[in-house]
Amino acid sequence: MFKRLIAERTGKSPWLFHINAGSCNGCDIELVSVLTPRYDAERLGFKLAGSPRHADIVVVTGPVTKQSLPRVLRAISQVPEPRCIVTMGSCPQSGNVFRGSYSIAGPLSKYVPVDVDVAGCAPKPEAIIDGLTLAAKILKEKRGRMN
Amino acid sequence: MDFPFMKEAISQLFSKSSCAMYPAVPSQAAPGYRGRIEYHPELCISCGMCERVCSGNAITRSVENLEDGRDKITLTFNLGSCTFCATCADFCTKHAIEFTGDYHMVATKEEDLLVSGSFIKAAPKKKAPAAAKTEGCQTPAGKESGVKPRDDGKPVNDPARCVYCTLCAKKCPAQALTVDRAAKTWTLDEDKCVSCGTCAQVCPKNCIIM
Amino acid sequence: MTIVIDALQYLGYVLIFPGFLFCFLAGMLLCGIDRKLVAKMQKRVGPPILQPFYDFFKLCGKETIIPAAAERNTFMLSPLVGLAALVVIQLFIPVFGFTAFSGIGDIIVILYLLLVPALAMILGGAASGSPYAGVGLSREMVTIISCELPLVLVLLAVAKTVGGAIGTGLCFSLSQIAEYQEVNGSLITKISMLPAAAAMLLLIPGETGSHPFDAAEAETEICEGLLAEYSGAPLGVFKLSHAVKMLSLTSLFVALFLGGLGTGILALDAVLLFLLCALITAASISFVHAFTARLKIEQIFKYYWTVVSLLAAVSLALAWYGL
Amino acid sequence: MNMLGNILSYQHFPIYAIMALFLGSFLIAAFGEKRSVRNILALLSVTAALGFILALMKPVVFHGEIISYWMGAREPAGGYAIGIALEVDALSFFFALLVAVAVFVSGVYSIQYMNRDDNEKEYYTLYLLLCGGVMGMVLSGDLFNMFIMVEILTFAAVALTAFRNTVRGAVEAAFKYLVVGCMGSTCILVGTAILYAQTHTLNLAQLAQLAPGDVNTATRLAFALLFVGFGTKAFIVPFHPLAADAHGAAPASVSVIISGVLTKSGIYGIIRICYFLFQSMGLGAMQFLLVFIGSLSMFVCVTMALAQHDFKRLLAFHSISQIGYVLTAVGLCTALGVSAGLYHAINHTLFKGLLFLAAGAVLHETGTTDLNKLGGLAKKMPHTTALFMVGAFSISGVPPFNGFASKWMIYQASYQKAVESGNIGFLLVTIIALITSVLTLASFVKVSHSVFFGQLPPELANVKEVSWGMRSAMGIFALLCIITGLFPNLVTAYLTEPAAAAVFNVKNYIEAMGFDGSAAVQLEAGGFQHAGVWDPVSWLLVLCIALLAITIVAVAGKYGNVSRCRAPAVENKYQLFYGGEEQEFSQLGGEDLFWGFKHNWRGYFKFMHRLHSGVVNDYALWAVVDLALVTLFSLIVL
Amino acid sequence: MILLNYIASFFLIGLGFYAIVTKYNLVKTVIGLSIADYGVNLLLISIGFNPGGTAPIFTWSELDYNSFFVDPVPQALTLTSIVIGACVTAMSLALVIKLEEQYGTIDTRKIRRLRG
Repeated sequence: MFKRLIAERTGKSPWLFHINAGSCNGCDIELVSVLTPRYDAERLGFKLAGSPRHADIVVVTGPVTKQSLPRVLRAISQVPEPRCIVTMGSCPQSGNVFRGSYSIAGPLSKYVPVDVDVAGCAPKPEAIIDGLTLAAKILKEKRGRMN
Repeated sequence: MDFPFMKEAISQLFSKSSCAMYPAVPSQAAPGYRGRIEYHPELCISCGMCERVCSGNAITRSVENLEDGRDKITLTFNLGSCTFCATCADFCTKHAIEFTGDYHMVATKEEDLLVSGSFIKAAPKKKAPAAAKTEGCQTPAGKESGVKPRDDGKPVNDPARCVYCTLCAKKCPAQALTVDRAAKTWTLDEDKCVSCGTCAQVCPKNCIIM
Repeated sequence: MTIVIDALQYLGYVLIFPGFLFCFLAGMLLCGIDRKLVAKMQKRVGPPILQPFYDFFKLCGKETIIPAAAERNTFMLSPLVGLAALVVIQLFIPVFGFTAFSGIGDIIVILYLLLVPALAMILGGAASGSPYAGVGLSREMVTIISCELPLVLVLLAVAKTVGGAIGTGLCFSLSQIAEYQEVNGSLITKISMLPAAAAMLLLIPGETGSHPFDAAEAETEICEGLLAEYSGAPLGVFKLSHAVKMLSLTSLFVALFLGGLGTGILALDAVLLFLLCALITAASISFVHAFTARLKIEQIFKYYWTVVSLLAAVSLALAWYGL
Repeated sequence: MNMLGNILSYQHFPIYAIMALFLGSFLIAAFGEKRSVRNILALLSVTAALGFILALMKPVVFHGEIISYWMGAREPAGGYAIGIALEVDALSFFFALLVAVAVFVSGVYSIQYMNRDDNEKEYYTLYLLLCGGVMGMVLSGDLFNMFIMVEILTFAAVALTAFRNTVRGAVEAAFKYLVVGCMGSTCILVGTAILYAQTHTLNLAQLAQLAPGDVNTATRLAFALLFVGFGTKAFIVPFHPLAADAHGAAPASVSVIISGVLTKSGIYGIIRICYFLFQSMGLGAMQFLLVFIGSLSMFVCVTMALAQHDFKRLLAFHSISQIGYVLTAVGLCTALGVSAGLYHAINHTLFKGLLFLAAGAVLHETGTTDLNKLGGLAKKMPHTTALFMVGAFSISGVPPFNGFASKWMIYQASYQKAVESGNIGFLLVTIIALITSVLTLASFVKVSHSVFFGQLPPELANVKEVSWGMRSAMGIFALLCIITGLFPNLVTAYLTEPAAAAVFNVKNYIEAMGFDGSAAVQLEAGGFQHAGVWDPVSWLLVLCIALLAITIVAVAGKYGNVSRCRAPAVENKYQLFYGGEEQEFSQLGGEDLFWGFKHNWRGYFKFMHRLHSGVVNDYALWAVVDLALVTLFSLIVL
Repeated sequence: MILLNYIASFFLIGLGFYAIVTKYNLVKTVIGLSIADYGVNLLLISIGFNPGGTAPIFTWSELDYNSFFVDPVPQALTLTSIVIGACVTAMSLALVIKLEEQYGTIDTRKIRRLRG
């Protein structure tokens, strides 16, 4: 009974941990705006967590600079299973305008399996909500596979 | 101690929320929003301007030589690398690139974020076989074209290759160039020209010779 | 035979009402109501009322990572001890006329028992070895110190009022306080108790570590402080403890100031208790949460030792001179 | 046969208990060259002392007898006590039991704790001398004898403080203690002399008989001198800096005796002079003195402790804070108050002993007690940690440990007193006591974080758990802490209430020695009723059931879905979260905790820091000022 | 006569305490302790003094109600007190030597590693 209860509820309360891997702050601001009264992601159960240990979904913004890469990977590895990695904006997916720069180690998918990409520069809050709900769905599937 | 929002807190308890309720209530992007790229291959003339101006290297063009001598040209827009600055659309003389209001650019696979389209470019006219043979921009300008460079260092246009994209006119710092797309004319105001060479540099077809 | 029935009855008290199950359901619901109300006041829709349940079950399904630097036994056990202590507090607090265990504790016991969950959290956090937990521990302890003075004053004022009225001078027994209110009406109707009730209302968010007073768990600056290294089920238990603590403090408020409203039927009383608790949560936790920003830790201390203590002291002085 | 029976009569047991300790001391001085001989002698003497005292339980507690013992059978002649007497009533027995237990456990602990020091022979000699001094002091029925014992224990304590003279500040602490301690002893002697001049006797019972009729300026002066003199022994404010210095430097096993027992002997002295010798001077005013100084000690020392960053120094300040509780409760002059105070005295001996032994264990293994250099020892010393936590919970009054039970009684006693007397001052005492309690908790949270939890400094990676002997010594204390916490009714019924009754029954005390006690002022002791209820056993039962239920649910609900690091190298996943940085050592130092509290009180802390200057002249000045104030108080108010 | 003794003894005690409080030299502190001790000894012996009394050395047979002697008890006390005073001086001087070794000074103002 517990197992089913847990598996059912996993998708309903995804907590986010946000990593800024060298972002220009555009996506960061959009992510915050998702939690404002206008969009209010909390009604879907989303919540920003302060520590990766509490998180289910890791949201990475920024082009993953060489300086930040080991830190990003460490923080991601500290998130307990099941976890879901969301790249937000174009930067972590490809490097965007910073592609080819001497200081860029991205894209993130070279290092960890990325579950959801939310494109946009920066993505519209609705798109972020879309991406996060998709991530929550994936999370639930992952949890189901753990049983 | 001062609590500026105390009253609001109480009054809002009884008022309707200002929440957009997004997934339940679909929402439209504001006019002018630059979302998912829509590409109209039928309009494209493969000038390559978009590719050159793209800051995020999001546009790739691939050419496939068909058996009948024609080329199948495919443009791929990687939304995962796009900054949505719309410079490509601005520069596209043919309006083949369009930024729609669709913001649902969410994907679990990278392929989902690619927008591509292809068209088959007709074989070039016999009139300028050299140009057809040297497809692309590899050939240095003027080598095999019929126009000779002028002695005074001012630009000359090769009408055989010019697609009248007006980029040279836009970029000309002295506004010495006038290009009429409809009439397919390219005129140079020699008094104004400063022989800077910007037009030759920016020309996507390398048809301006200095 | 009667012993068996008695034992079963007490077991029922511990496990079902007003023990574990009631704490779990009511606490989580209170927490959900709180979140909903805060959202409402901020012009949001807010999470579903059942959201705390979802969170809890989700956390139960997560992996629990024990950091290599942590002391394992303390790290894993302290959430359970904290929760157990809270459940026991709930057993002491009378539900209007009904007290599950009247014979084994009183106000001072509750005063100290309220320290136990915080202590469990502090030790668990300290055992994790995280420096964030170190900062969190320091702040949590200062918050406890801050709340202690006004809480003591409030409890002494109540003890004096009831004790003076029933003729024993002072009364530390919660069930006697409840009985007194059954006969004489709620204490909040007394003028001398009004400041104390107000102080208690202001105390509840501090004791539970709710919003403006949550410097100890500030997620944006010290990564949730004490809980920084907790994941999975132990974290869920801590979240549950937080919810139950809200229930405990609000029902303590009901027991101290709003007694005597009971109907005599236990089931109705339980519902009434829950409704009153929700009302107090709305007034003290959610309302303050909605329009304040997080205080710095030394501001918390200053606030509790001046404004709130003053309120409580006024009440104690009034009670002392028999008003 | 008859002679043997006579020798083994319990009448002799008090002197046997004292002699066992002194004899052990002398024998070790003479024959203690070999370690085994030394250890056996030391253990034998402390065990014998404990045995003799325990054997006294039956006559003194159960039969309510008061043992009067004249040395050399020199009974009073002509109505005047010429001989030296021992008199053991329930109060003396109570303190003797504390002494015996603490001495026994600390003796067991010493054997392995001191094994790395040289001059062990001298250590045991002085140690047993100290113990004998305290034992003699609480069993003595003679004021001058008390003074002698006080001097013996002061000397032994000073010498033991300086025993590890290479430890930072040990000699300094010993010197300060010696100077102020000797000033205190001088005060006691002058007070004794003045009393002798007034009454021509030194026997406590006879003094108690004669004093009531004769309250004049001289006796008031004697009271002030004796009070201050015993105050220095109890280290109450303003003598607390000495305690802190001495405890910090002395070996832990000695700190147990100094803090757990020596301070109690000061309290014993104060009870004897206030309640027995000078009870006719008006307890109401004396009450104010005791309660005021007690509350001051309680509060000042706990705040001082918050500012410390040395483990043992912090414990030392707490010890005086707890002594403040005892003094306050005793000063309340009600049956409940005295009973509560004595209960807290037992508890203080037990938990402070435990805490000092834990500090000693940490010092023994790591070589430091600086809170800023320690951390994370819980992984290396799990048993010590568990035992320390028992002590810390006890002293902070977390139910169901013993500190809670006695503090609970103290709160009730002071509040009851406030309500009954209508004096709002006592209400303040209740509040101060409650605040002190939570501040105590705060500083033990600090200790537990910066010594046992938190991160392990790299240089302590090879620390091991202490030996079984030391752990079992701590275990005895911990067990006693839990037992006294779980069965407060038994403790009050068999230990504190008889002792409290003895405090209020001066007449019996006088008459037991063969003097006329009819003139003694009989205090209204009365019974007491708890204003609330506290049943630790049921409480624990309920807690256990709740915990069990939660655990079962937790285990069923996959609480054990645990992953932890098994490889020797720490993977990223099991590192601590540092905002993404690689794990490094960053323990929060003990000094840096509780900023929010200290910042608001920065003026106070700065002032206190300036006041505790560490210059021995200042401390001597405090002693003189204290003496002057108490003298003024006793001349004007009493 | 006796009054002068009392005055002198309290003066000595006061002087000793004054020395302890005001003198920053460790040896002077020790001297202060000794002076206070002598004051107490003087006080004790004065208390037991009966003007005109003989030395309190009697056998049981010699003792009767007419014997007039000084009180022997304070004398015993004084002897003890002198011994203790000697101990104090010895002990404190030993500590002073150690302190001088460790701190290189006998100024009390500089011997304050333990403070606050």
